[in-house]
Amino acid sequence: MQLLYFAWVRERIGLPRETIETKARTVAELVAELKAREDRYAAAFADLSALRVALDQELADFDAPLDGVREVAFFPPMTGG
Amino acid sequence: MQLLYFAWVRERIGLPRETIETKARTVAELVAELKAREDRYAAAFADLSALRVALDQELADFDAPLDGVREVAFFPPMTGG
Amino acid sequence: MDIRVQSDPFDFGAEAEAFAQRQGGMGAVVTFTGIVRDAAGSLVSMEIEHYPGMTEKALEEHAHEALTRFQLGDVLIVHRFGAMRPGEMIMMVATAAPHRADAFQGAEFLMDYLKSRAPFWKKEITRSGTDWVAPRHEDEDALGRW
Amino acid sequence: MDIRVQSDPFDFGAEAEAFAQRQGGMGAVVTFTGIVRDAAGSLVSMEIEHYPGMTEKALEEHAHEALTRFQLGDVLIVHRFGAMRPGEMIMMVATAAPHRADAFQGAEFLMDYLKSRAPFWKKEITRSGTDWVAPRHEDEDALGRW
Repeated sequence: MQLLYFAWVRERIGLPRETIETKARTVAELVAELKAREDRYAAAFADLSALRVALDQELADFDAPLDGVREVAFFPPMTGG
Repeated sequence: MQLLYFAWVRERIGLPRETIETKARTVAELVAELKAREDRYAAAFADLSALRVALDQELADFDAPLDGVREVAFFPPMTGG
Repeated sequence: MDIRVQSDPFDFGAEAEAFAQRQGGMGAVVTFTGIVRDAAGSLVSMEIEHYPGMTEKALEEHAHEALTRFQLGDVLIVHRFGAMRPGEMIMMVATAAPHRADAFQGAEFLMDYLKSRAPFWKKEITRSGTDWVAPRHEDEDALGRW
Repeated sequence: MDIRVQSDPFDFGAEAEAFAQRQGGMGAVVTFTGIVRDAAGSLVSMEIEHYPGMTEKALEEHAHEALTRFQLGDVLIVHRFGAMRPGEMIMMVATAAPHRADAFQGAEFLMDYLKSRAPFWKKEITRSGTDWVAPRHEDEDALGRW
């Protein structure tokens, strides 16, 4: 599974993307797995209300299932325009 | 007093402007005076709800007084933009 | 503030660009352009009559009200009169504000007033005759929201 | 429908003019332009990050929804990413419709979605440091009206 990080999520974790193997069934489980890994992940995912997630380039909720998903992106609320 | 006519009011009366002497105290009295003059005025002023009036280039009501007014314009509802 | 009433065509792109470029400190620019529309497929030309003197005055009043009401940084209005063919631009407004909500509202306010309170009258010359354009109820109703 | 995501500057005036010129049968064209604003007087530059692939997809979805919802004749979106200085144009949208209410609403709808639902992130580089721009409550609230 491909993970992508943008804006300050990318800066806190220290890389823009990585490929992982996971058995997480939902986004929330994946986040818990990542937080347990290292402090920089714990810091990036400390406040989920300040985060957004996209599954295969569509906005999703943190309780969304990961079946068949190839690309998961984490980022702060968007500020375009 | 200078009278101005625009759009179909001008076309019905058959002239764009004229100078008149009047003792009318309000727009409504002026309109009554004009309607009594000739058929083409009666036709132009037949339906006041389809008309607008400006006194010295400011929109006004038909019961507005004419004291000190130099320019009275009659026209249909505006359709700019 | 820049208000022009003219018979000549205007260069929408150049006006829009120049307006946007001169807005220091403004984050949002909105433009509106009205184009002669041949809805029935039989329009030969459109003729716009106006009330010289009052037109400029009315537009200035509306622009001033928009400036203060929506805290705009600037306003541009260009409105043509005379004969125009389908596809030609009739008029434009532009507004600038720190944030987009004010720029949008300022432009809509100006358009609503310009449609029903500035002394312009449109006449359509079609293949079957000529007719003064009737005011649309929506246009009069639109004023109610301000 | 024309959607572009690019790092290069765009020519707002030329885009606006070309967009308006190609609208047969549309009476109203609205444009919005977002400009880098130095509100505090200390901004050196702004940097916009985006999510290649998802950005284009999200903008296309929003444009399609605007087209059908407001019966627009056409939509243009140009959005830049990368570094920009104060006064530079960040993005523009343009909408065309038979009447002005739809053109205005279509442009506001696009802007509201683009602000909070398209994957762009702004970072401000000021003389005292760098900061990711926080989302404005007004922007999230604005989505409520659609």
